[in-house]
Amino acid sequence: MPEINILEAIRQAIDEMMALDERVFVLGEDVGVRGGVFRVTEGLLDKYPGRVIDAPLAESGIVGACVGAAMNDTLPIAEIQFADFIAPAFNQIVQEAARIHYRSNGDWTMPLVIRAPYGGGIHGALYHSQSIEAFFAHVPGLKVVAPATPYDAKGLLKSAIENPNPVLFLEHKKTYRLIKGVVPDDDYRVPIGEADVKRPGEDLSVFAYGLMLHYCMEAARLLATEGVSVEVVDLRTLRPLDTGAILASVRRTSKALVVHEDNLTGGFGGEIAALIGEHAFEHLDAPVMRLGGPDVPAMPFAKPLEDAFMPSPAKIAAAMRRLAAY
Amino acid sequence: MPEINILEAIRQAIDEMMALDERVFVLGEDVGVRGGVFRVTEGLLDKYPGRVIDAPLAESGIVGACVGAAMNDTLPIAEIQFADFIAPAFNQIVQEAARIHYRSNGDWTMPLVIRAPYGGGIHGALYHSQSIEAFFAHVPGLKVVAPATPYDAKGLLKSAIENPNPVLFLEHKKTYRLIKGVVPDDDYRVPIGEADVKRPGEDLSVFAYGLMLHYCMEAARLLATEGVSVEVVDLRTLRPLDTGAILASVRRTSKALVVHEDNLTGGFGGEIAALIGEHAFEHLDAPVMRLGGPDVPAMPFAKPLEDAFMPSPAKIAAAMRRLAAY
Amino acid sequence: MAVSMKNTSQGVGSAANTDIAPAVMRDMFRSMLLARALDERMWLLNRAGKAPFVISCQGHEAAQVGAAFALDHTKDFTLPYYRGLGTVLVMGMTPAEVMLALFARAADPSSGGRQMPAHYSSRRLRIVTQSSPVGTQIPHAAGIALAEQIRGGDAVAWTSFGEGTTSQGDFHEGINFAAVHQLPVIFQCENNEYAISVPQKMQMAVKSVAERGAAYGIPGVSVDGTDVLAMYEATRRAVERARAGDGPTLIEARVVRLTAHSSDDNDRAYRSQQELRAMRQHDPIARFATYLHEHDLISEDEERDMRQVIAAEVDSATDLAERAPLPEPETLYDHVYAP
Amino acid sequence: MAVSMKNTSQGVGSAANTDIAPAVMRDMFRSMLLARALDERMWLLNRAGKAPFVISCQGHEAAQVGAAFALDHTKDFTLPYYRGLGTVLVMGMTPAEVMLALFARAADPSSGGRQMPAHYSSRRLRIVTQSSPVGTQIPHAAGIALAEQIRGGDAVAWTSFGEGTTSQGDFHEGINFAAVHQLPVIFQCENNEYAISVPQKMQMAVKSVAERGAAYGIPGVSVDGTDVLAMYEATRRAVERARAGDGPTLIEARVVRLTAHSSDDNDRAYRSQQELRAMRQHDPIARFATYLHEHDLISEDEERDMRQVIAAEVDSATDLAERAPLPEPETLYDHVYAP
Ligand SMILES: Cc1ncc(C[n+]2csc(CCOP(=O)(O)OP(=O)(O)O)c2C)c(N)n1
Ligand SMILES: Cc1ncc(C[n+]2csc(CCOP(=O)(O)OP(=O)(O)O)c2C)c(N)n1
Ligand SMILES: [Mg+2]
Ligand SMILES: [Mg+2]
Repeated sequence: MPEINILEAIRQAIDEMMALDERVFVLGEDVGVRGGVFRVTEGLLDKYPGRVIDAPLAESGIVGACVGAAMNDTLPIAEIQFADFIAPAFNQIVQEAARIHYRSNGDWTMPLVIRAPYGGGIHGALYHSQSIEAFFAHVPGLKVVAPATPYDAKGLLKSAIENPNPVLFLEHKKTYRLIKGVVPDDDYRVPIGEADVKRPGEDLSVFAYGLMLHYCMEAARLLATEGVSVEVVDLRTLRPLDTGAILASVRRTSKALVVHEDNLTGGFGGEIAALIGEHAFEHLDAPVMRLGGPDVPAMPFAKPLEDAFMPSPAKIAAAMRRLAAY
Repeated sequence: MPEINILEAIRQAIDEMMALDERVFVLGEDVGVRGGVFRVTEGLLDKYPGRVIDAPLAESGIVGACVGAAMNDTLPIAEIQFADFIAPAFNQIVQEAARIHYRSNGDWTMPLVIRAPYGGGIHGALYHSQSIEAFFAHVPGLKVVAPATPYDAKGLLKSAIENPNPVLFLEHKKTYRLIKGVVPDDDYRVPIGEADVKRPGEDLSVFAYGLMLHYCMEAARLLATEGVSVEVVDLRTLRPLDTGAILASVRRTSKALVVHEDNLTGGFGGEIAALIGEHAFEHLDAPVMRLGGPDVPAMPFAKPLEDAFMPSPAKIAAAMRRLAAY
Repeated sequence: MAVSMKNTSQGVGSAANTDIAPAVMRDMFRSMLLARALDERMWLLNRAGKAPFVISCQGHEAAQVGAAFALDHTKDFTLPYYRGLGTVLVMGMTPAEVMLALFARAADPSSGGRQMPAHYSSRRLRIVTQSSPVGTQIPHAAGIALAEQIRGGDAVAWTSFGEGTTSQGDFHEGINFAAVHQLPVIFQCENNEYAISVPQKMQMAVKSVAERGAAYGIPGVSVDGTDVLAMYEATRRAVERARAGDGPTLIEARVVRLTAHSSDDNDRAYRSQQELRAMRQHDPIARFATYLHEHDLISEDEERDMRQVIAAEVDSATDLAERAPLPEPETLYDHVYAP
Repeated sequence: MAVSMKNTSQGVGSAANTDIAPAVMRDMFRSMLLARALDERMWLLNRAGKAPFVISCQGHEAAQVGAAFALDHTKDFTLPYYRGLGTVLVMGMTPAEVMLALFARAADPSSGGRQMPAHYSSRRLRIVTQSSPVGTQIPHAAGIALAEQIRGGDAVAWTSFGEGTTSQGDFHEGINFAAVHQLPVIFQCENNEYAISVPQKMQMAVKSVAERGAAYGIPGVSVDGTDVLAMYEATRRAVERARAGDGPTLIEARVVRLTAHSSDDNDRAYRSQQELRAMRQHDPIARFATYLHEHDLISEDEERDMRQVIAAEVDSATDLAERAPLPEPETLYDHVYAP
């Protein structure tokens, strides 16, 4: 089994699902001839003519059309070119897609996937670097997935396409080509809603997803050389959150650190920290710590500013040390 | 000094600021002849012709036009008819208004107020009952205010209009006519960013805002008869959050409960609980508890379902008792 | 491309040159009467304190019934907005189902009492669930039609909205999408000249919403929406175009809003007595009644019988719905996610 | 109301019947040359690994310069999009300022190195800060004009965007708002027939964006955007209308995108060699040079001198900017809120 990167894993998932089920189609800006600005859909238009559709430059229209299509027996995959540009579609996602099953008392379903490349560290400046999960992981009726490895990305995307609910599928841009891994040939799935212990440990638990998962792994390897055993839990799905796995880990290690790239205040880390604080209170030997992006509007373009914004393995290792020493 | 309700307090604040500064104007659906669907702007068109403007039915356009106007030496107040309908303006608020000062490196300012009537318990069903603060309190560059009393509403709105930053001003619909209070005649301000202890207590601290503040007060009065002394802190501003006041209260009482009407998971209560858990860890005698709306898409129309959704004084009192007994 | 249909003077007679069978015309009339009777009953129930919220189709009946009669009830999709009572009755929703929603009963097929009344939905009838933020259904209609095109079917997606709603970005994005892909959609704008209190001239700088069709390269047709036969004809042509693969049509139905915006509104604050009186001259039901009688298509007795049957239907729908149980509190947690 | 201006054959000469002074024409030419020279230098710096991102005005210079010459540089506002290098140079931004943004330097007046290059801003010059999500500036332009109306001033708000951006809801909402209130705004759509790889026919079902003016009850004018004099004339008329209180104008400038979408794009994946070759025949700079020479408005020597001065200007701007310091890391936290 050869190694592939995340971008290829995602392309394979779409390709195989389009081959498997004629109802699957892709709608987004530049997804056709151009194969998407990141080349995720490259080659798919030739294989599936009429089912890879270049949309007008209008995100609300893209998601809105997919919401409609999902109600007429198709399985749409909407591509948002950069997660930052999902904002015009907020109404269609939050007020429509997420509420259609509930508001119709279970009559209609909404088998919709919205793919959105997010995250920074790629010199994308304020509007091509954002993390958007906090806005959507708050929304009942939506599922929010954020894989960190090719295996998970492929297996989770297939699950998302088959799922009868709207799934926001977050792909960290910096991991697209950076992160490689072995992916089996068989038609497997990774279930939505299950966290995964990517590195078992004894002294403290770290919770992360996407690019930060890898930075946490790196920091954990460093800490191991210093005699601290860090458990790294890949959340993989943010909604529904695998609270069982989170609490089980903290109850064992008694210390917890939550890491995300998104702005700290009001970020999704607050939810995780609050859950731990409430439901593992008696097990905690230290305050639940959070490490997030700073509370500035977004990541600037200039390298020194971008570096100052991004959580790094070094900053994470420092937080781990502080927590271990508590 | 006669008692007025919150709706009147808000109208007075707008009226007095329009009289004080010619640059203040109001833009929104039905704000003119109709005086707004809640009658907040009633009578203002006659007093300030040309400065109370009925907008086309387009929230992104309303906020977008106000963003532009704020850059040309006026002080716009955008009215969103119901907070639920702010979703189409999400892009203009989050990506534009909140980031204009930062992205221009401090060159441009954004003295914009967006008023939005929010909250439930008024038989408004899924789309006329929502709480929206979590989406916006997460956004650096925005200020988010949510007063609970006529005094605070008037004083905070005046501060918001004068503030050079975009302020989302959340008005709980159920408090509009329900909550009355004395408001002085003088031209006072309530500063943005300061919480207020509405009821001092010893045994536990409760943090709330808007309608829930009043429900917490009611529950606290009940608990007092049971011998439990509850401190009720009115957050008033959600961003920037008055962390000093929150931590000071918890450090004294050693127990904390956060209450909001918005859906629990990913709600702003998570941020407050996480902050307390991290920065008052050594003082805590019990887990920080949260009481929020259930994790269903929104509040249904049918009375039994609406009642099942809404946090009530009884539910809050029960949570207080659990916390006190911990 | 805006085509204004001849508006017959005083809103009487019909502009349509049509070969609709008399029995069909009587069916249309019946649907209009039923919509009106239900609507009026809802107001009575509201005034009696039994229904907290009513929003009306009164004045829009001809536009809705005429259009819906031109659709294929076995396969077409409708995405009606909150005034679409006439639409959903023709598409197969029953008076009892409508009343169950009014009273927010558990058996309400639209939402199980979760949504406000007039947020119609029935998967079985392909009436697509609606929200309150206006205009979101317009891209949905385009998407349903896109799926139809992908799947090789020939169903049409029909959607309605008010003229105020044409100011929303979703109107623009939805129609543009449908136009680019020549999708089988009919966009019906029911122009009653007000968005709550905001008059058309504060909403747009054009005289007719039909003028907007040209911006998308699709036909924009302005029809007297109080003329049920003209509405039927215009919609029939749009359906033909759509099924033939010639793309969407924007139909402006010029109607009157005979009530306040909703039971929470008082339109005397912004409409003069004179204006209200003039508007009432355009009641689509009175107009069609006159037409039917003048052309001997219905007798006085037949009309009276029809109205009696309808009144009984409305009575029994109301009774049934009032007696039906409210949802159980625990059901609050149902259907957040599909299994 | 769409008015198509006569497109002179082969894109030479000028369609404008104008009385522009020769010195002003030479100034226009100079601005176009400067924009092109800066733009080309940016690509060189990008290919040399010194500038991570470039997005071009090449092919749009005549549209931008012609329009900006019709504005009042002491009071009008511009809200140019990322291709608006020609616009901002005419409005007063210096080459050094442009280069400071390219290198993300602390002294970049647009954003202090926070935004990608080509997100122009200068409060002093009333060049309004732009974001990357396309189309958001269109309602801003309407709002600036609304404030102007409220304050009783007579400044005009001018904004630009691509034809792809006309698909966004904000295009619709912004223009509609300006039309309803007859605001002094000029909406310039620079139609280069592509949105990254998506051709115009997948973006809209109309041939010309100018056709959309009618949907808002405002003039829609289609101009050969490679003809700087025609652009000047069309904009001058729109400015007159705006200042006279007659409301907004939508101007479609038909231009060519002579480069890939940006330095991250490879347009040979979706444009044929033949198409690229044909497009290069419409270079607005070659066209205006020919015109000036044919009408004896500039000599070969004058042009050569002009180009030399510009080259030196670009050199020194590049030097200055390259040597300027990057922002300090701590400044990340500055200006989240205004004091
Ligand atoms: C996005 C959004 N904004 C505001 C509202 C509040 N609202 C409900 S109906 C209405 C007026 C709609 O007018 P129009 O589209 O003309 O339809 P009509 O009611 O006249 O038939 C408004 C402003 C809403 N429902 N959705
Ligand atoms: C809301 C939004 N969606 C997507 C993008 C990504 N994007 C940047 S430029 C562009 C194409 C713009 O095309 P057009 O408006 O025609 O302008 P042009 O670049 O051709 O001048 C796209 C899709 C964006 N910047 N903003
Ligand atoms: Mg209307
Ligand atoms: Mg373009």
